[in-house]
Amino acid sequence: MLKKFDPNIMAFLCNWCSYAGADLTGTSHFHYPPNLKAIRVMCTGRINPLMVAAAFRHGADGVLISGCHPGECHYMEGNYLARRKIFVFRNLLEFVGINPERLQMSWVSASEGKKFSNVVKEITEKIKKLGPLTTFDE
Amino acid sequence: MEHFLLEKNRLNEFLSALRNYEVFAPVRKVGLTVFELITNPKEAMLDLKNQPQSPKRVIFPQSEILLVFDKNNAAKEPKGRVGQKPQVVFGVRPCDARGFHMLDPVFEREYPDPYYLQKRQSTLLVGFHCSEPYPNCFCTSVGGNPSSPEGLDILLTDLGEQYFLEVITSKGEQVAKEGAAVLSSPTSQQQTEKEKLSGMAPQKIRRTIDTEGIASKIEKHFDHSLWRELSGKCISCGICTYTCPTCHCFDIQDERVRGRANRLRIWDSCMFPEYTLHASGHNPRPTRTERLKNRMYHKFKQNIDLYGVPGCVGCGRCITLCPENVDLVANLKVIKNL
Amino acid sequence: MDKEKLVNEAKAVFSREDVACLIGYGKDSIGFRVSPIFIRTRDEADQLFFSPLCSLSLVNYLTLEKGVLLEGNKETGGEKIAIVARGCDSRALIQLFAERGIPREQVVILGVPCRGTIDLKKIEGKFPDARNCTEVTEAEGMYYIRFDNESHEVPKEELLADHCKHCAFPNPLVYDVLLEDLVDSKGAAYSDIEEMEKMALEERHEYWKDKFARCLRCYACRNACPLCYCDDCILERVSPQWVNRSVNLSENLMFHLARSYHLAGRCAGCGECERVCPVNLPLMLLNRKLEKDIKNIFEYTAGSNLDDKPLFASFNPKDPNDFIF
Amino acid sequence: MKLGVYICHCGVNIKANVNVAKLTKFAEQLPRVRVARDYLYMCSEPGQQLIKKDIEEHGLDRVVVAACSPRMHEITFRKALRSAGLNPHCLEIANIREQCSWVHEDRMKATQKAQKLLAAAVSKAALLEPLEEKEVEVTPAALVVGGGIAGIQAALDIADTGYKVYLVEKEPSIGGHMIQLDKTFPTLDCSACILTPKMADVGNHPNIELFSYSEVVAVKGFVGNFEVTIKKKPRYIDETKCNACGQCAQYCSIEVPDSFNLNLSKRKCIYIPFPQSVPACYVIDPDHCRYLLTRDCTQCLEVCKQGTNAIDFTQKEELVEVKVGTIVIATGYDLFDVTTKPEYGYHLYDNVITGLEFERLSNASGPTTGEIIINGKKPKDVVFIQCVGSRDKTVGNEYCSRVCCMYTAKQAHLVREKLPQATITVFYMDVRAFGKGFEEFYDRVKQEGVKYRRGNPSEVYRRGDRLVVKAEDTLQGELVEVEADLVVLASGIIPNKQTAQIASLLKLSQSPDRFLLEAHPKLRPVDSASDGIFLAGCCQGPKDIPDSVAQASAAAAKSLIPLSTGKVIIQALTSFVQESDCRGCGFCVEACPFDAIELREVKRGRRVLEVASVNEVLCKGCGVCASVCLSGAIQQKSFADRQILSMVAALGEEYA
Repeated sequence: MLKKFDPNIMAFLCNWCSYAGADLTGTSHFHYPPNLKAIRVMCTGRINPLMVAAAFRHGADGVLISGCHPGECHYMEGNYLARRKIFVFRNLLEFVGINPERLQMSWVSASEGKKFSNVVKEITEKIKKLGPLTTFDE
Repeated sequence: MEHFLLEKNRLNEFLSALRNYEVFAPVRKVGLTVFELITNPKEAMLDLKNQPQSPKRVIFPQSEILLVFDKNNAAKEPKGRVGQKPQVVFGVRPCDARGFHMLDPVFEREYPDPYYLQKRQSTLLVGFHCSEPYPNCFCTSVGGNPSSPEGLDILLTDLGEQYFLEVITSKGEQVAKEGAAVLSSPTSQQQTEKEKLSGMAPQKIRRTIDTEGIASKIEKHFDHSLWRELSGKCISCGICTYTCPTCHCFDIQDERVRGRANRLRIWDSCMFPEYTLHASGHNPRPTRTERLKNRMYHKFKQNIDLYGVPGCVGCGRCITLCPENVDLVANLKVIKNL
Repeated sequence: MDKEKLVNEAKAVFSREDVACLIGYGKDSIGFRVSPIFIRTRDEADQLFFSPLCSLSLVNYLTLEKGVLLEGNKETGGEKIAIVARGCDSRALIQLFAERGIPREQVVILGVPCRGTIDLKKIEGKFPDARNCTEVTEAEGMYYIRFDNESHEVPKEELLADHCKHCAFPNPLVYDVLLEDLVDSKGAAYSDIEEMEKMALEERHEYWKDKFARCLRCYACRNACPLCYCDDCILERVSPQWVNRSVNLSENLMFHLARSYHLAGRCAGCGECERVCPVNLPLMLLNRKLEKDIKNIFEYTAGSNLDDKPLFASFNPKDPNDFIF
Repeated sequence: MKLGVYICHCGVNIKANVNVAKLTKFAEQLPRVRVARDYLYMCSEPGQQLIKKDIEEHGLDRVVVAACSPRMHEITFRKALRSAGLNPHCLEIANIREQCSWVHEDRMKATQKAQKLLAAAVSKAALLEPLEEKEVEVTPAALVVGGGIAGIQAALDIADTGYKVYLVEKEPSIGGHMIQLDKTFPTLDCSACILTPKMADVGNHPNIELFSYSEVVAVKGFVGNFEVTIKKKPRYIDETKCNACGQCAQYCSIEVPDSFNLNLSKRKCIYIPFPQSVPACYVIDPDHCRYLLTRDCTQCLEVCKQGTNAIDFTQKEELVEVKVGTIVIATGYDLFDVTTKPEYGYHLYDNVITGLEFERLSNASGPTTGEIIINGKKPKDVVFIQCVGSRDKTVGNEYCSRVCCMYTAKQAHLVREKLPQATITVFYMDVRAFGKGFEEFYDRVKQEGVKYRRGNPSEVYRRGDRLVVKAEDTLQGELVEVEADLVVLASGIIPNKQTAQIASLLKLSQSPDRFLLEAHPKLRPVDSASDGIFLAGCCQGPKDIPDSVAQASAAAAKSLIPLSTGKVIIQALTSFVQESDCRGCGFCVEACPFDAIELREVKRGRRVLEVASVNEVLCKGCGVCASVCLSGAIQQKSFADRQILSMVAALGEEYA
């Protein structure tokens, strides 16, 4: 029997907004699929797109980067800087034939616990539809 | 050994007859001629002139898994490491065949290397007489010959409509047996023509250098300032070493991805600064000058000391493929004239 | 290019006495090959030449083993390096100056307006037996080539290097000496990239998989690049290990994603990575794809302005946000 | 390297959904793990003792705790490590509660995820390095932004402790909204009566330097060492000379609407907002003053010359720099703009007013000296409409403004007191009388004959010379039309319009309701996310006066901690440069939002080159620099590339 595809999704969440938002999701007991596993960073601006590539290489079928809404970065600009980098990297992924939908970015504030659970649900569904990422299987 | 004749239009049949072998042949992939396992004889491209990579990698691959570890740190051999079937490499140039001869003592002596040797023993080399050498070929200057059977098990010579097939070794004899159905006997005229072609071949080699005395010159002028000039253009990439049929340096790495842990052997290149980088941070060959000198020293001095021959078959790839035209022959001449 | 003018200007550079070395193009003895040459005295300048065969960039020599070109000529007490630079090279230089790879004051630039260069692989493919090419000139869309006492005419299109076909910067943007009159320049064109973008995702995936599976990881693309000049490349480190040493599709793809990403907003478009690749990877497609997006979306062109902030150290609140989940 | 792994049951919070025993077994076989234990409450004293004992007995050098979010107990466990002699930064927390047991239903899958999170934490922990926590001196002074009741209270509390306070108020006088109110619910004290003594205290306090008619325009630095730039707008009157005699205003010929009275009356162009203003100093309205506009009037100047000669038209905007250790934000609120609910006719009818306008009407110092007169008449029928702009998604305000129920009840009571014959109807959605004495007061008002009808009016329109309030009484289940000649809209509270500006100035976050976001809704309600910056009053959310005062005192107490200890520990998670890898390109310098990195010359062999250098005091530890560095030379402590990558690799593995 074919094993049902259970995607591995890694998330990089900024400490101040999205990680706190994900905590609030927990405190509020909003449920979401366990496929997503978060790595806490202080700011999305810390994220180097090569970390995303590494996540794919190490077995992630999808990656989520989530931070503060524009203008609300705890460090003022980190999320803007991250957005630019991730935008470019998504284009690069698409150009080499990797579906850019596998790399998602969202803005989730510390107060948006519900939104975080919705984001996780949607991204999990999305990655399930896309199927496993086999490019880095070798 | 025996001589046969193989009609060119029956070549595919001959290859198909080698059912008991895994056949590697030059194939055209994304605009490149590379040696790969073929499943259909039609894939074979007998493009002898355009082989930027030597068939070295069939026996000594660029990355080779030596051991696989599991969670409990138990090591085991990777599955299917040794081919179930013996291998035939088809379309080998005589210089590349000689390259294997140069590799053999490295992997046989002192520390016999089972990974190399097992594959080497179960691999048969079918070569082609080299009738159209590259502009940068200089095999005749380093003891080779475009029609040399050295290192080959079977040598084919292109006679136009047919190949003249010479069985060189007993391994080759076995292959000839497998394909016997499509082989015939050559006429004496064909025999003569073949010999004539062989005789002409060395004259087509354009580049020559008398390597006599070079080893001692390298030794003597090891600290000469000229090395710096010779290496000025070099950009420290690995092209010359990775395309060389005789380079054999490798590194051992343990890698772990997605819970799979492998111990690998991976080609290394003495052109890379890291090659000699010590853990202390000290690097005895810190610049391109030392590295380029080392490569020439190794091939034209040390290899002779160790194995009696230069570690170079004169295939010319390092010259042709060097992006900055670092020219081994020209450099040797400079050293020789010191 | 008028050789005499080139040589005279080069000699004039040496008369300044503060120049330790001049990096230029020299004719190689084999076929169509051209080599970088390092001129250290006034008299050696006679070896210089320039023709459409000068497809290689010399800029990487400025940063290779930093300072070696200067140290080699201690007796002259020279401090500066002179370099022959085409349009793309000048962009690389501007980028280098902007990111402090080398100080502007240390470089004397002999600018060459460039009409495009010949892809060595193409011309060697067409004339594989040519022994010694003596002249290549260009006029009205044709190359006039002389070698081994033969003359040939070949349409320019046939031999022109791919990245030169789309060149928007044929003229040097920065120079101390201009060796010829400026040439007309077209705007940036990305038809090749647009074609690729039209392909289905899967199709592109297959295309690149085939390519990257061939990569030897010889690092020539990196070493030849005028803007890859870290002493210790992060892609070769083991801690952190971004890319494993294994040479396979996964690791090769990791390497090339990282390489092209590191050049995003920095690539000067000289095409060295592609030129030197021993397995013909079309690496400029990646670089140009990023260049195109960055130009269209962020209105940013690498190596065009000394004062530009680095692409990824700046942002605009109005940067694209549609892709955000 | 020896790791200890501690897995918390959190009572049943984790244990119910994660197989803790399995997780512990799993932890035992992870690389470098010397000891793995699970316990009921790891954060409890005995739980911490377990860790400390193991550190001592097993010589652990790294600790992993799998428990609740690091945002909860990271500090707790760091302290435990420190007390056992281990560097507090040798700790990594796997969040298996908020981000695992609480959010996943399938126990098996939650356990699998917990394994991954734990494996990732263990692999990162092995790469953690001890970090040094450095201390910096604290400037013994505080800045309070906003001179309403919250700001006043905070300023007084801090100043009374003996520290210098700079109080910045954008209006010409402190007092805020509270000084505009009439009586206060539910006790019916006169607002001005209880506030003005405090205002006077501010004015007279030796430790308080008041910047009225001023704004904060720039803030640099960090906790303990903020550098604040304050812009003093010109009053055109010398504060030190003006004795508020008022002669000038008598001579001034320009009349403009009086904003203090919500434009219900007029004031002169040279004015004092209200008689008890602090500072007691006049101010010239630059938008209307004839001298300032056209220089053709010097009436006030002439008369003042005969007195204290305080008028000074040469005054210019002035920038003042002050240094403080902590900052209290008390920027208060604005009223919801009721014109965005056009169905209530505020923009059409003079006798539809807001709750604050009612306060001025009812106030003895207001335009009608306290008589409720509208259009020259005393109203006979008064309708109050509650929740205007509160609990209303259509205008983007989902929250309850918390004060409207009670101020409406108070205003109904005042109407009853002043107009005993009037009919009074209150339309409400729910009456929220939650505070001390609130329910009793509400009851009293109902007893006074105020008719409470449950329903949200759909429309206010004119019929003849009267207003009609149309609503569905949802208790009676009928459509009702109530005639009125005064309709009071209980407008809700929204953040002060300068909140966004303040937020960006101080790098504070706003919650979705646009109020400033506290660091933690339960446990750090007066802290902002930035160290050394605290929130007081309505800038953080709607509050009544006692709550604002309480929060202000809390914020004052919090801000006094660094002031009184005299030292703050600067955060350890700064960036650092591996100089040998740095190529001096300066990308990090350009990317740093805090100007914390500069290029510095170093000698490498014979060469002199520039490398990046981090000012650890300015560095806030965002890590942006590390992500733009091409050579990997600049890294963030505890979030270095290799540490993050080790987690990525661990999350990529499958565990049985």
